[in-house]
Amino acid sequence: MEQGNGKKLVIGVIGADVHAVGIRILEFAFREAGFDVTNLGVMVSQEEFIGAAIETDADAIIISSLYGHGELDCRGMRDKMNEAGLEGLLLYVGGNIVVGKQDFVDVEKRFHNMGFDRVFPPGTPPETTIECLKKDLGVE
Amino acid sequence: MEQGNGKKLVIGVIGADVHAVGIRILEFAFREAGFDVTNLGVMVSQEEFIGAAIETDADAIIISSLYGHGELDCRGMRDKMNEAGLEGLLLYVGGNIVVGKQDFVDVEKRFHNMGFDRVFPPGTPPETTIECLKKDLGVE
Amino acid sequence: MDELRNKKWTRDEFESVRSEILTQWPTGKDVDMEEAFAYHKSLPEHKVFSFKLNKAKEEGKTLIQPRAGVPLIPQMIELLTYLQDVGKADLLPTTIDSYTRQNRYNEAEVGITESERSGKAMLNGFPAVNHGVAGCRMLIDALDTPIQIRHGTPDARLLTEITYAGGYTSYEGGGISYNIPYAKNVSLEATIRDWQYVDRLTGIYEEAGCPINREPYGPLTGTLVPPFVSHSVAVIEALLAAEQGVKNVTVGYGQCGNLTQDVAAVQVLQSLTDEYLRKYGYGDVNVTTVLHQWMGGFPQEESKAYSVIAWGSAVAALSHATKVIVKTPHEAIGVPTKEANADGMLCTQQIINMLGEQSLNTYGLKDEKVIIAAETRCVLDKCFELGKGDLAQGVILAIRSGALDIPFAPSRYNAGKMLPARDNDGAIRLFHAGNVPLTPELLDFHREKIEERAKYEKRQASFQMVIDDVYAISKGRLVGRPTNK
Amino acid sequence: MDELRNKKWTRDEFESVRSEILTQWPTGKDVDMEEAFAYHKSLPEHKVFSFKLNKAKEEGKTLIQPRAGVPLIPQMIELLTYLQDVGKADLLPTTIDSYTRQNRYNEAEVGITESERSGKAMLNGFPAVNHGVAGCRMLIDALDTPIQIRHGTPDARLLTEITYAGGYTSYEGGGISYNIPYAKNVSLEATIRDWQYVDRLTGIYEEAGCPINREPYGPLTGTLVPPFVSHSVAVIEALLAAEQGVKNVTVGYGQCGNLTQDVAAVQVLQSLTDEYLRKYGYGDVNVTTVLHQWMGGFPQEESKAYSVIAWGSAVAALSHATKVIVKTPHEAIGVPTKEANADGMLCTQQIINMLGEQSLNTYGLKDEKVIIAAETRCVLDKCFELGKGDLAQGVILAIRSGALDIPFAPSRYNAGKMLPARDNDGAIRLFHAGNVPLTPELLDFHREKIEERAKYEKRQASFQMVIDDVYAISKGRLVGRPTNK
Ligand code: B12
Ligand code: B12
Repeated sequence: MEQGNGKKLVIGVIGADVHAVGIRILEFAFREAGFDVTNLGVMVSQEEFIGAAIETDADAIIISSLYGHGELDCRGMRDKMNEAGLEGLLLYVGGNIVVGKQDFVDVEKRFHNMGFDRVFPPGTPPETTIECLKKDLGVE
Repeated sequence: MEQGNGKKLVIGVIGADVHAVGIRILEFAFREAGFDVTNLGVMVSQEEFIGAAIETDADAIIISSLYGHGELDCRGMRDKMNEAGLEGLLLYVGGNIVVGKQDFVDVEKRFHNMGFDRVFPPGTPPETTIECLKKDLGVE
Repeated sequence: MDELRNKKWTRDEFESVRSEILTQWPTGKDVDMEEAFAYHKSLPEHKVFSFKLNKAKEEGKTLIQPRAGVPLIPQMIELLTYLQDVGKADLLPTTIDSYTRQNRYNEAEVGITESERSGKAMLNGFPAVNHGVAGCRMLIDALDTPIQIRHGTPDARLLTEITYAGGYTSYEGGGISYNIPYAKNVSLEATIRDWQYVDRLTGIYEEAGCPINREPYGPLTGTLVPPFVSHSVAVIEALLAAEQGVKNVTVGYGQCGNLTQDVAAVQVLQSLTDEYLRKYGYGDVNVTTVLHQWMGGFPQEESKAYSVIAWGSAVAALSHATKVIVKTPHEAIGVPTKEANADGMLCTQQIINMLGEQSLNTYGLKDEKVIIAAETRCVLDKCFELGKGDLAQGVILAIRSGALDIPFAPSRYNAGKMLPARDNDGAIRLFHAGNVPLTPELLDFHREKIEERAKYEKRQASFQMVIDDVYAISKGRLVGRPTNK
Repeated sequence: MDELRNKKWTRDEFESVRSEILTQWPTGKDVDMEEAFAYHKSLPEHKVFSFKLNKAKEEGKTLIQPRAGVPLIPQMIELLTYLQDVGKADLLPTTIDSYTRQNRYNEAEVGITESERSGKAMLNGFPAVNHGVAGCRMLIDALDTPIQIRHGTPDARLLTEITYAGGYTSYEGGGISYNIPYAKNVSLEATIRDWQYVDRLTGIYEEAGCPINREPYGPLTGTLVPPFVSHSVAVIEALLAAEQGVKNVTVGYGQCGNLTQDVAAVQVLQSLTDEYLRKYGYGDVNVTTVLHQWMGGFPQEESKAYSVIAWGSAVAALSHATKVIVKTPHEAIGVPTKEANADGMLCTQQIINMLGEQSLNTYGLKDEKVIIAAETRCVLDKCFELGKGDLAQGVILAIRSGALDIPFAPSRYNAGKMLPARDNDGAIRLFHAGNVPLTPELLDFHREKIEERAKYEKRQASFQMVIDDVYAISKGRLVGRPTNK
C-alpha cells in the first residue's frame, strides 16, 4: 500500500444500479494507491454523492454505472453540483454507462457535454483511473 | 434409391487436391438420385475429366475443388473441352474453389467467365446440385 | 400485519393485500383474474412453459433460453421473433428494466418516451407494468414459444399480477434471491412476504388449472458463489413456494468453472430439492433444473467470450440440466444486439447437440456431490433450527447471523462475513468461513484446499487472491494466479 | 536399391541419395549442412521447438499453435508476427502449399508470380522450396517463437533439406501419415523410404547437437478415424523415426468428439508411445503429444465454429496434451484471414487457461484407455508379425491387407474395407471391421456398441449412417441421427 496522498474521493454506483463488485474493488484499489475513499456503495442518488462530497470536502466524485441507465441517471449532475457550490470539482464516470455496444467516441462526447471531466469505457482497469486521478489532482 | 434416369455424370476432384470425402458422398448421392456416375476420385487432371467424358459419352462433368487452387486448376478447361469436341457439355464446379473467404458473387462471375455453367459455394448440399442437374438435363 | 410465517395465505389475506397492489399504477386496473384464466386456458400446450420443461426433463434434453428485453413493444416482438426463428430458442425471456424492478414506474415511463423519441433503447429491459396486460398479450400472441419474465425485483407483486394476466407462464425470482443480490435497503421480512404473495398468486392460477412455472434465481451475485450457498437459497425458495401452492419449480445454479464441481452441483440440486420437497410434504411438485452460463465478469474479446459460453454449455449438457440460460459475445460490453444474442445461442446449441448424448462419471464427481449435499444440509438444517421449525423466520435469522451468507451482495441485511476463493483446481471453496455452520470436517476440507493453492502460488491467501479470482475469467483464466504462475 | 528395412541408413547410403535430391530444384544448391548447424546453434533456446515442448511437458502446460501459410515472404512474416503478437501463439507454423506438397515447383512458381501480380493469395500455403534457404531464414529471423513446417508431402526430402538448413526446428509428417491421406498413387515403399531419409537427416542434425522435433501427422483423414488406427500409425512412425536417430517426437491425435474417448486417447497415446519406444531400444527419445481440434467438416456459422473450437480446446486441456493445433471460425469456408486465425487462438487460450488446472478421472476413462490400448496393440503386433520382425515391411503388408486401414483415404494402396460409425454416446467405433485384427472380444464390443445405436435410432446400421456421421458436426451435432431423433 502506498502512503496516503491526502486526496479525498467519493465513489459509488448511481441510480437504481446494484452492481456491487466493481465498486468494492475500486475502493480497495484506490485505498491501496493512497487515496482517502468514501464508498457510498450501490444505488446512490445524485444528492447523496453531492452531500458526501460536501461533508468530506472531497477532491473528486467518481461515479460508476454498470446497468445501462447511466445516461438517464447522470443528467443534471453537474448543474446540481454547481448549485451546491461544488463548481469545478473533478467528476469521473465509468463502467458500462450506456445500453448496448455503442461507439465509445460518441458516448464520451455525450458525457463530456453533460459536464464530466473524464469518461471511461467498459472494463477500464483500476490502474488507468488511478493514473488519471494522480495527474488531474497533481499527486507526485 | 430412385430409378435410373439414364443421365451420365463424370465427377472428380481436380488438380493436386486430395480431399476424398465429399466426392465419395456426392457419388453416393448422385447414384441414389438415379444418375449413372463415373467417379474419377481425387487428383484428376483436366485431360482425365475430358477423356472419361468422351469414353462414357457423359451428359455432364462435375468438378470438385476443395483445397483453394481451383482457380488455377480450372483455367482453360472449357477450351480443352471444345478442342476435344465436347462443345456445350454441361460443366459444374463446386467446393471451396478459391483461397479464403471471398465474396461469392465475385467468385461466381470469374468462373462463369471461364465457361462454367454453374458454380456452387462451400458446403452446398447434394440435394441442391441434384435439383440443378435434373433441371439442366431435363430429367422428369 | 401478522408475524411472518411459512404458511399458506388464506384467500382473505390475499385479497386484502391485492386490492392495494392493483392500484399502484394505472395499468393495474386492467387485471381480471377470471378472464386471465380463460386466456391461459386458450394457450396451446407448446406455449406453456411447464409442459415444455417437463417434456424435456423426461427426454433428457437440455433446452436453450436467452435473456432479452427492450423498452418498446414492436421492437420487443421483433427481438423475440428473431431469437425464436434465427436463434432457435426453445424458451423465450422478457427481461424487465431496472426502473420497473425498483417500482419506479414514473422513470420507466420517461425511459419509454425517451426511447421513442431518440430511437435508441434508453432502458435496459422491457417495462411490463407500464405496457400493461394488453401490451404483454401482444407478445404472447406474437410468439410461438413459451415466455418467461426475468427480472430482479424485490417487490414484484404488481408486475406478477400484470404479467400473469398478460399470459406469461413462467416467472423468475424469490424473496431471498431477488433481494440480497438486487437491493440495498429492503428487509427480508418484506421480500419474503411479498414473494409469498407472488407464490400464492401462482398457486391460485395452478388451482384454476393454469400451470405457471416458478424459478428461484440461482446465481445470486454471480460472483464466486459456492454451490452450497446458492443451493440453500434454491431449496428454501422452492419450499416457500410449494407451501403457497406452486406446483412447477425450476431450481437454478450459476456455473462456477470447475467441471466436476459444476456437474456435481447441478445433479445434487435436482436430487436435494426433490428430497426436501418430499420430506416437507410437497411431493407433488415438478422440479426441473437450470444452468446459468458463467455469471461473473466476462472477457471483452468476442472470441474469448465464445469460449466461456461454450464451456458453460458443456456443463449444461454433461450435467443434463433441463435448460441453460445463455450469455452472448457482447456480455462484457452491454445489452447485446439481437444478432449477438442469436450467436450466443447457436454456439450453445452446437455444444448441447454435440454433447447431449455424453455424460460424466468421474471419481471426483461422487465426492463433490457428497460434499455439496452435506454443506447444503448444514445450512438448511440450521435455518429450520433458527426458525424453530418455521422456515420463513429461520432464513431471516440465518441471513442476519451469516449462517446463510452471499458473497459480494449489495444488501445491508447480508452479513458478508464469508469470503470465497478458488482452490488449485478452480473449484470455489471458502477462504473465510464467517458464520457458515459447516461441520468441522467440512471446514477443514475448505481450509486444506485453500492452503494447497496458497502454497502452490507461494503467497498467503488474502483479499488480493479473492480479487484476482473475481477478475480471472475476464482476464482469460479460471484461477486468479499471481503473474509469475 | 536395397530392399526396404527398418534399419538406420549408413552415411554412404544417405549421401548417395542426397546428391540427387539437392538438384531437384535450383534452390537445392544453397543447402550447406555445416553452415546450417552453425545457424541452428546460433538460435536462442526460446526459438527451438524441442526446448519449448519439453519445458511445457514438465510444467504440465498445453501450448497453442495455429496453422498458417501464404505464398509471399513479406506477407508471411506479417501473418506470423500477428499470430505471435496478437494471437499469442506459443508455437508457430509454416503451412506449405499443395503444389509444393506434390513436388510441382513449377506450378508453385506460377502461384508466386500470380499472387504478386494479382495481390491475392493464389496458393494455399507457403512454397518453401521455391523461396529457398535464405527465404526461410527471413522468417526464422523475423519471429521470436519456434516455427514448424506443416504440410502433407509424400516426398518431402528436398523440402526438409531446405527448411532444416533454413533454420526450422520442427517438422511434421511421416511415411504413412503423409501418404495415405494425402496421395493417390504413391506406393508405401517409396514414402517410407523417403521419410527414412527425412528422419536420418533429422538424426544427423541431432548428432551435430541441433535438436529438431519430428511430428508424425496424427489426424490422418480427419474423418471418423478411430483412435486405435491413428495411434497405430503414430507409434509406428515414432519407431521408424527413432531408428534413424530422431530424439524428439510429438505424437498426435485428432479429436473425435466424445470426451471420454478423446481424453483416454491422448493419455494412452503418450504412454503407449513411450512403452513401445522403450521396448524396442529407443528409451532416450523425448515424447510429447498434440491434440488437433476437430479435423472433419466444420459448421459454416462462426458462432458454431467457435463452439467446436472451444470443445476441442477443452479436450486438450483436460487431457493435458503438450500442445493443441487450433482451427478458426473460417474453417468451413476457406484459408482464414489472420484475424480469424487469431480469434480461434484466443478462444482456445481462454479454455486452456480456464481448464488447464482441471483433470478428468471418469469411471469410463479407464475402460476406454484399456480398450484403445488393447486395440492398438493388436494392430502393432500384427505389423511386426507380418514383417517377420521388420516394422517397415510389416506396415506395408498391414496396409495392403487392411490390417491397418484408414477410413476415407484417397490412396489406392489403402484397403478401405473398414467402416467407422459413432456409437450412441458419440464415440467412434467400427461398423464394418474389415480385416482389422482385433480380438473376438473387441470385435464383439464394437458390434454391440453399433447395435445399441441402431436400435435407439430404429434403423439398420448402413453407409447412410456413416454419411450422417460425416456431416453431423457441420450440421450442429455429434451423432448423425435420423431426422426423427
Ligand atoms: C455480475 C453481474 C450482475 C450481477 C450483479 C451482482 C451484484 N449485485 O453485484 C447480477 C446478476 C445481480 C446482475 C444484474 C443485472 N445486470 Co448485470 N452484470 C454482471 C456482469 C456479468 C459482471 C459485473 C461484474 O461484477 N464485473 C466484475 C467487476 C470487477 O468489473 P466491473 O463491474 O466492470 O467494474 C470494473 C470496471 O468496469 C471499472 N469501473 C466500474 N465503474 C467505474 C467507474 C469509473 C469512473 C472508472 C474509471 C472505472 C469503473 O472498475 C471496476 C473494477 O475493475 C456484467 C457483464 C460483465 N462485465 O461481464 C453484467 C452487466 C453489467 N449487467 C447488465 C444488466 C443489464 C443487468 C440487469 C439489468 C439485467 C440482468 N441481466 O439481470 C441487472 C441489473 C440490476 C440492477 N438494478 O443493477 C449489463 C449492463 C448492460 C449495459 N450497460 O448495456 C451487463 C453489461 C451485461 C450485459 N452485457 O447485458 N448483473
Ligand atoms: C478433412 C479436411 C482435410 C483432410 C482431407 C482428408 C482426405 N484425404 O479427404 C486433410 C487433413 C488431409 C486435409 C488436407 C488439406 N486441406 Co483440408 N479440409 C478438410 C475439411 C476440414 C473438411 C473437408 C471434408 O471432408 N468435408 C466433409 C465433406 C462431406 O464436405 P465437402 O468436402 O465440403 O464436400 C461437400 C460439399 O462441399 C459439396 N461439394 C464438393 N465439391 C462439389 C462440387 C460441386 C460441383 C458441387 C455442386 C458440390 C460440391 O458436396 C460435398 C458433399 O456434401 C475442410 C474444411 C471444412 N469443410 O470444414 C478443409 C479444407 C477444405 N482444407 C483446406 C486446406 C487448405 C487443406 C490443405 C492445403 C492444408 C492443410 N490444412 O493441411 C491440405 C490439402 C491437401 C491437398 N493436396 O488437397 C482448406 C481449403 C482452403 C480454401 N479453399 O481456401 C479448407 C476449407 C480448410 C480451411 N478453411 O483452411 N484437409
